[in-house]
Amino acid sequence: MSKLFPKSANKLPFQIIIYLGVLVCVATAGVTYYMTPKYTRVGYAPVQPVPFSHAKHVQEVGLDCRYCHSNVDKSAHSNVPTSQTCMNCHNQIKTTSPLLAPIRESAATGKAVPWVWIHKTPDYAYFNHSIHVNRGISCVECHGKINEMDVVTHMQPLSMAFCLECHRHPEAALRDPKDVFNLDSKRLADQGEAGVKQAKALVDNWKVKPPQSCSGCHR
Amino acid sequence: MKRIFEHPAPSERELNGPKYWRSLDELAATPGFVDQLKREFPQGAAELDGVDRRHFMKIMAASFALGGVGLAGCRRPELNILPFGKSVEGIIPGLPQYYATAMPLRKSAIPLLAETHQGRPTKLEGNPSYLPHGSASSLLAQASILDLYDPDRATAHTKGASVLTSAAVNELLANVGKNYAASQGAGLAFLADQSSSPTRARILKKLRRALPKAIWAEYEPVTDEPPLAAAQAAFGADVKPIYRFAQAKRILSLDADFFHAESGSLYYAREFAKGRRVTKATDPMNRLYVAESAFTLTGSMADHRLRLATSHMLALAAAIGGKALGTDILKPFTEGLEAFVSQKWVDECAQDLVDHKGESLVVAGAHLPPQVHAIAYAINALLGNIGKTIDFVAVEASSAATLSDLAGAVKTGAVKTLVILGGNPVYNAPVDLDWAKLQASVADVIRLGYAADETSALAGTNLASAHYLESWGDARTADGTVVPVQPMILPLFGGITQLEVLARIAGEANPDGYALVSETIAALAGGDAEKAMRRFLHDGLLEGSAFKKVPVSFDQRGAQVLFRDEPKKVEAFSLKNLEVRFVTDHKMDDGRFNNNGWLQECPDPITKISWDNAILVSPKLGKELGIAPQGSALQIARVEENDFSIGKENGRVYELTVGGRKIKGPLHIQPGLSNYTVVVPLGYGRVATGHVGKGAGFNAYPIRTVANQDVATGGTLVDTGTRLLLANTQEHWSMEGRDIVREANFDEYQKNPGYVDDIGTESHSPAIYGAQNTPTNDNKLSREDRAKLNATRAKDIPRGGSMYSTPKFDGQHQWGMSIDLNTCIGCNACVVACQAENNIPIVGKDQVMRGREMHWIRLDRYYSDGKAEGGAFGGEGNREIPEDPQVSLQPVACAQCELAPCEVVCPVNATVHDEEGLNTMAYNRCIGTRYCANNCPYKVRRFNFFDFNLRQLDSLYLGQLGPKGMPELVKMVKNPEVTVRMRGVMEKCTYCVQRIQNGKIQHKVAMAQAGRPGDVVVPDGTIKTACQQVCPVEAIEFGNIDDPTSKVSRAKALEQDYSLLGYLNIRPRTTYLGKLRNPNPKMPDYQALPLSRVEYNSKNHPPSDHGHGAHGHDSHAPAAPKTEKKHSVIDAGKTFGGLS
Amino acid sequence: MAAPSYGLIATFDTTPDLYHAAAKVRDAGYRNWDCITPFPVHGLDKAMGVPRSIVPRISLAGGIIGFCTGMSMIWWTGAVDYQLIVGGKPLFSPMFAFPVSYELTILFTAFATIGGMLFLNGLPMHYHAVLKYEHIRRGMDDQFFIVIETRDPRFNLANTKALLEKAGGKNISELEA
Amino acid sequence: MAHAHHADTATPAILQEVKPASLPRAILVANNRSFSWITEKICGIIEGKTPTWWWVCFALACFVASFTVAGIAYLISTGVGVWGHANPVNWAWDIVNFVFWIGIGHAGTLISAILCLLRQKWRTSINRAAEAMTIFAVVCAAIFPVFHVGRVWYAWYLFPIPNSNAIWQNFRSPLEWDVFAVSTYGTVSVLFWYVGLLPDLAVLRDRFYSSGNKLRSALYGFFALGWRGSNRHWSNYEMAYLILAGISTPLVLSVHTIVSFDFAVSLLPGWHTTIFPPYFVAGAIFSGFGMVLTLMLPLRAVYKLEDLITQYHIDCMCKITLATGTIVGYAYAMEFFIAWYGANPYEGFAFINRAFGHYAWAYWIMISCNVITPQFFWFKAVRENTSFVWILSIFVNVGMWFERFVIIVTSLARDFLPSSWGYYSPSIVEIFTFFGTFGVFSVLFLLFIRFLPIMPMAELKAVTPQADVHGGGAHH
Repeated sequence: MSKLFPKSANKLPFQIIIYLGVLVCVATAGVTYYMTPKYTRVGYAPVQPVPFSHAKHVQEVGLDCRYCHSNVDKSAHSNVPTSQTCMNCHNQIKTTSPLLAPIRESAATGKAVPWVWIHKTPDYAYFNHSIHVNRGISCVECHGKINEMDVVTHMQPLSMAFCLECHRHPEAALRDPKDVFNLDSKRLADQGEAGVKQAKALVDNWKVKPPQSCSGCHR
Repeated sequence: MKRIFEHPAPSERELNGPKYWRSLDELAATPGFVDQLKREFPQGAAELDGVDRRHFMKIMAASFALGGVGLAGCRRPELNILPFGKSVEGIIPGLPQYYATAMPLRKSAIPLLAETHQGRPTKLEGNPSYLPHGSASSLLAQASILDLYDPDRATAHTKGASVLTSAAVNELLANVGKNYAASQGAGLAFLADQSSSPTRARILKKLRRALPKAIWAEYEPVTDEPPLAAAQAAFGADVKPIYRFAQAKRILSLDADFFHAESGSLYYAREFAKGRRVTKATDPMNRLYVAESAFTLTGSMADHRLRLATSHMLALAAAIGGKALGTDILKPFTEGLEAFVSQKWVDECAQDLVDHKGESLVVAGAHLPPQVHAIAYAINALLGNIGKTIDFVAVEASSAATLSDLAGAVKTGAVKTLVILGGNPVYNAPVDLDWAKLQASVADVIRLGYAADETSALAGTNLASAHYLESWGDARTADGTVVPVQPMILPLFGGITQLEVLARIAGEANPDGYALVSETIAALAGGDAEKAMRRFLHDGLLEGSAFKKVPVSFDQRGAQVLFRDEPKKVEAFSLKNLEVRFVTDHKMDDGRFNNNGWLQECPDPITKISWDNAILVSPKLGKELGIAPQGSALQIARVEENDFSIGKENGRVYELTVGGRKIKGPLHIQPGLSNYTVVVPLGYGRVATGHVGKGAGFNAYPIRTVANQDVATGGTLVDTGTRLLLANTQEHWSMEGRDIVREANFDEYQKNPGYVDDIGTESHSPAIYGAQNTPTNDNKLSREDRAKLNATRAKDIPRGGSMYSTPKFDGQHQWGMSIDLNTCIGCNACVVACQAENNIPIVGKDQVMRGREMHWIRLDRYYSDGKAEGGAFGGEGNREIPEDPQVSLQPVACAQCELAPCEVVCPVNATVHDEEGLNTMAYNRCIGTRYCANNCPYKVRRFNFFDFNLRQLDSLYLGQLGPKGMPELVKMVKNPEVTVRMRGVMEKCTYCVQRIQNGKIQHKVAMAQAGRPGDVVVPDGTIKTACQQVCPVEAIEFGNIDDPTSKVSRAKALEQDYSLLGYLNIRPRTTYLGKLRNPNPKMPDYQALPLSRVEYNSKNHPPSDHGHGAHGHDSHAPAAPKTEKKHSVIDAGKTFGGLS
Repeated sequence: MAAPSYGLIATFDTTPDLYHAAAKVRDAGYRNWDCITPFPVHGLDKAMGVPRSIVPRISLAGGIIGFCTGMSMIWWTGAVDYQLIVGGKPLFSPMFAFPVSYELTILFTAFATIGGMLFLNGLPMHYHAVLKYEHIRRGMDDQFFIVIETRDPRFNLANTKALLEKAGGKNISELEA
Repeated sequence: MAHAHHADTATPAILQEVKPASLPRAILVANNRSFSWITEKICGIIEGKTPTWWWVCFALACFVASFTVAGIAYLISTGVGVWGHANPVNWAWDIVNFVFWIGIGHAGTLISAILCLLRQKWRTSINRAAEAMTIFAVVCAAIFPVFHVGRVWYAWYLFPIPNSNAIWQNFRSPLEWDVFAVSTYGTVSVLFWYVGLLPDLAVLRDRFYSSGNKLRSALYGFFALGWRGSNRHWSNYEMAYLILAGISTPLVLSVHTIVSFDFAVSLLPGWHTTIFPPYFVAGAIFSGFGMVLTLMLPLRAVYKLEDLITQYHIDCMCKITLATGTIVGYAYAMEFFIAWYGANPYEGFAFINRAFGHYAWAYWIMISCNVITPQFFWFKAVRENTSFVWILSIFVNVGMWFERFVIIVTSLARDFLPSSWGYYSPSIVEIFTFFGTFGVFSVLFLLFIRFLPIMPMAELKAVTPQADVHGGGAHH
């Protein structure tokens, strides 16, 4: 027999078991990470047809989100501005900038500027901007500090787990209504005792009760 | 970890939007309403492209977006956002907009509100500002939007083989006018369908002044308005009747299907329901007598229904008239009637009418001869109903020539150019005119048609017609109110309208629709034209434009003119001499909706056959034809006369011969028909039609002559020996004596409004809310308290002493629905409204035959004849299909059970409850075990057996090999607020959850912006489900049952409120109001109990014990568990008795 | 011993022979010795003085762990992590959690039992002195061996051999380690 | 004998008269075979040349199995619509076949587990094959619930795997119970079977080594884990084996109980019945033994194993079939009684509909196969006529398939609302997929009898007379 299995053979089974175990762990970990929106989305920063810088327009020019995204508080969609909106200013300044050529062309012909879609929920998930911004949830919660971005980057996973986190503890994410569009403002919950109390009050007075069951987002 | 991605520039198509989209400059030619259009047709397609891709993604969603597998490691497919180029005031991407318009049909239009998403109409609702209809609309109106996106519609103007540009068309039309100007129109003829459009009338006048010699003929294959001749004779005036059913306590219908076939049916159904609905024992309830040959929805509603050949209606009218008016002059017309109607029936019916002077009403079917109408008018006049239950309004007598006249002219060769506007004469003209040949004989035929059809095949020039949702126009409702026809979208294929065609021929200065209409409106309204027009479009109707009421007095001498010729003796029909009745099909109408998938798949409300029509014959005639049930006498195993082999109706194909002309069609044994009347629905068997309509049904027109367009005699039936499978959605017609539709007679209800609680297993099983909370105890409370009780129960889900603490429904609303079986007329409008709202696919005849139709709401139709045999194990049931049944109709959709059996069995939590009591369905979580559907006692869950939204219906079984994807055009009808489901997932009604969510959100947003963020509860009535909104009789109430004052709470608090299969303790949120019948005890066919009730009693309480089940039952309604126990044991004993 | 030796092996032809021999070896007070049999011989444990196996205890532990895993998993997923109203049923009840917990009990017991058995037997061990014995094939078939290991304190080539002979062992030979 | 004498002298005369004649002990291995004979006999099958008939059967089996493969492929690529399912019958052959195969599997475990606990030594000759049958049956069974779902690529939703949707399974659902029950059942059966194989693998290892076939020796050797027949190992081994047997018994009962819950937990008339668990288990044993007979009798004939599978074995199996068959018959009768006594019109109708409705034919096939057929086993003559027994066993299998069909399909086709009543008939795809599974089963079983010892040699030897440590052979 010995010729069949050398002494070393006795270690073999254990080694196999250990290697298999490790392999399985790695595989599972890998899949669970690489298949989540955390991986597939966060950090997505495509090149746009026009290198629009939110940082410049908000921080330097001091525009409010709603100047361009004018329907964010009315509609489910937060609309991307029409070229005309851009031209409101840019027919005075930088009127000849080559970078703005697509805008001018579009404003003239009416053909759309093909902005690349960054923040996108799956088609069976119905997210509504108006209800969130009107009830104390700031843009920054899902979009990150857009106001500081030169190139818009996907900051949050926007996965179901991500949504649920907030829907389960709304008080933690609420802002004072007037701070909603001020992306540098702090959450109430991060404003110490008073803030926490105010958040609680908001939840009670406004009857904030985010849906946690399917019907909230899936139709 | 920041990654930069270079994406390829998007394709041209992406940038320009779908090819159907037309850019603004094409309209530059038509100034005056550019801003008007701006509002509706934003240039650059907005996010429409995005939206369509959304749908595509929705369809694919389940397979990729969530799959993980599809995604592992790599990023989502790169998409673009395409914002408007120029700002468009009024459009908010993501919010639908509503515009007023109307669907014209023959001489009456239905005012509508069209829901558009970025200029893409997706859904139609009734225009609430037109009060006679409320927000209701009809089955056909709901489905008509699908025609807009019909891939088979005409996409170009053609002359012979060549395609005409719109410029060429304009020129061509202009030339017609010019060429015939000299001859004053001699040699020019028009053939149009009926229209109520004031503008068309206006242009027509002009045209005739210009071309006096031109022939203007109108033709409609079916009539839906009473013959003017009758009114002229009876009242010496051009008037038509408008019935006020709400005021009528006693109604006699002579072969009149005023729920569907008569013009104004929507209004009539609504009014009838008002007189039918009872909310308390002291309410009055109308009584409906119907004499008819076919079996119509009106007949199914009747308290006394007389099966009588249409040819005998004159005799019946004469008999009843004679009795009611106390005169003998009509006697000769009744000769021989006694063989078909018992004198008592006539006398008592007439007496009942007489006893209700001023609140009775006699209605005669539009297809009946003037004499019958004259008699009806006479009765109404002399019973003082005029001005109370019936009004007469002035109408213009049509000066148009008939099709026969035109045919005559064509024969003589007098017609050189024939302009055919709409219609489809080659398909539906009376066969003896031989129209096809005549039309072919005309040198130059110009046809304006919506799709390539039989008529266009024989026309040299074919102009593509615009859909009414693409057209400027106007129309009148049945009562004459002028309503706008307003475009929601530019003509997708450059179609033009009748108005434009006529205007161009007439050489109008500004021949475009908007100008023409505004001119008319300006004239009608007076004052500032622009303002008037804007108001008109905003309201969706022209105030006070309805026909004027005119006082009329019955002129007997005048009426006698109609009766001059010798009265015919009532002729007896037989197997050798059948009466053939042609009826307007419930869905195809006269055939114009033939290529509409939603309508084709919607089952006929009575026969339940979809995708086909059938030759309907009475069971008696069936027997005489030798069709008798084979096999076991047991109900459960019996082979139906309508032979259901393995679940598919296996129709025998017969040949129907009338006057030497023959048609072939499958036979369907239909209870409730007059014994020797054969009913053939029109509108099927089109040869030149689209993919959908092709091969559906048989064509009945080839046996229809000028002389007998509505009814023919001397028909015979011969078996061809062949069979045709029919897609019948309801194999089983008997309620099996079960407590499904709970009925009572009006008098029983008055004694015991809570009668529903004495029926069914609950009535003697332990009360589901605990011993003290029996329905009987609940009924002791006041309605308000009961509503409050329901509210608390909805939230706390009491368990009647269960040891478990169970989750409470702590939502801010608790949704519930109440369906009134007493007013539901089973018109099927809800079925299609739901289909339109919820992106429900059609599956095709083959799949329907397999039982895979996808309708979320269906109408169950049961017959009962009271002859079900009882006994243990249910006994033998009804042995034969009844000849003269009572019908019970019941809409069934997901009832959102509080203790939903479907949820418990789903292994992956794909269907769970939300805190507001909705039984939600997360399509993207569903893996399709179908366990939920098995465990649903109502069988309302629908499974996507194939990719119905992604595959062609004819290649479903090819799987991946088959062609993939839907035409963009078809996708455009989809509602962006609802996920399009892929194969392998379960779907069902969720009370239009998208409407609920949007309603809540919009309310909260409004309140937050109004500074009242705490006000989150949506006011009652703001959220309506699609089925509720469309319902003509307002049988469906929906709302928040947490609010005891909401309409639905009040409906549910009624004593006759019951849960279907309540004993299962699943606590459906949708409950039903019991059905009532109001028979006349003096009538010979009086039934002391509704027949379904008789069957229920004979099955559950066989006669062996306490005489009449119902009453015996009331005596010991359960009070406490103890007695219940005893009770149920007794019952078991009884059932045993029944067995032996 | 100079040459590395595993021990002595003796062959027996019938069960009774082995049985009585085993008793003798046991009485002689050896500890590191063993019988090789083609099938479990009843009563031989007693003859060898092998104590009752402790596998059952391991199994029991496995079972308990399995049951707790089931119950706690169902409780946590349904009643703690994501509370969903399903058919109006309680968020957690031992009743509906039972079937799954029950199955997991059995599953874990099975794993523990087999794992335990292999562990106690020091298996898998594909290389072993006994397996090198040229007649081992018969030992899997129809013969019986007794092996006494050199590492046994009482082992003494001469005496042990004598003992085995006395016990009726045939062709007694040394096993190389 | 000596022992017996002693007893005679000890007991008073009166007792001797009432003392029953001591029955002769059943012979488990006939003709007093030696240990090595058993080894030769069983290993011979594996070591010998592959017989032609095996190749023929194997090819045939592979062909039939391909039906299932093709059927499933078409199903996944096209949709569940390719089957005959439709509202209201959303489950049909798929679940019928699942329950059918699971039921088949149960006898295997029962024979090896329960009979082992009951110390029924006669099991030894058949338990190995029976266990193999279990495992292969579970494989066939698992095919159906897995692939009958609409979106099989999401079947992983059924397992509590953490994911970014943060949603879990519904452990109230009998289907979710099934997931755990069936997978546990499969796993434990395989382990049990493998443990039983250990010593025999060791035998093969050594035999192949000495016959010079190093490769196969290494293969068997690897899986033998270095078994060396040490008695210290045997004592742990036997204990473990006993425990596995001990847990397999409740397992097998629970599995079919849970399968029956799929129906009992629902509210459908004809499904919603408390009698289901015991009656399903009885049915499972019934069908299982039917299948064991169907498989073992030909095997016995082909490999001349009359000495190992003796008439006594067949007799025992026939009697068990008879007993369980009668229990099932009783359950059928009881259903009707309760339906009538409960006086619930829906329930009552469901059962009358089974017996006289559109599916009456299926019902009566079921009755005649499951209730009438086994009654033949009352007669010794029948039990001794092997070929007749074999035919009857086939009937049992057919009958049990129809039992599931009757329960599932008739109840669904005619439930609460007559308006939704329908009629189900299978599509060609279903039919082929099902018959293909017999191919799958045969392929696996043929591979088993070719490459693994079809009987546990060690256990067989242990029950021979000469295995007795108290001087071989004497019966007492």
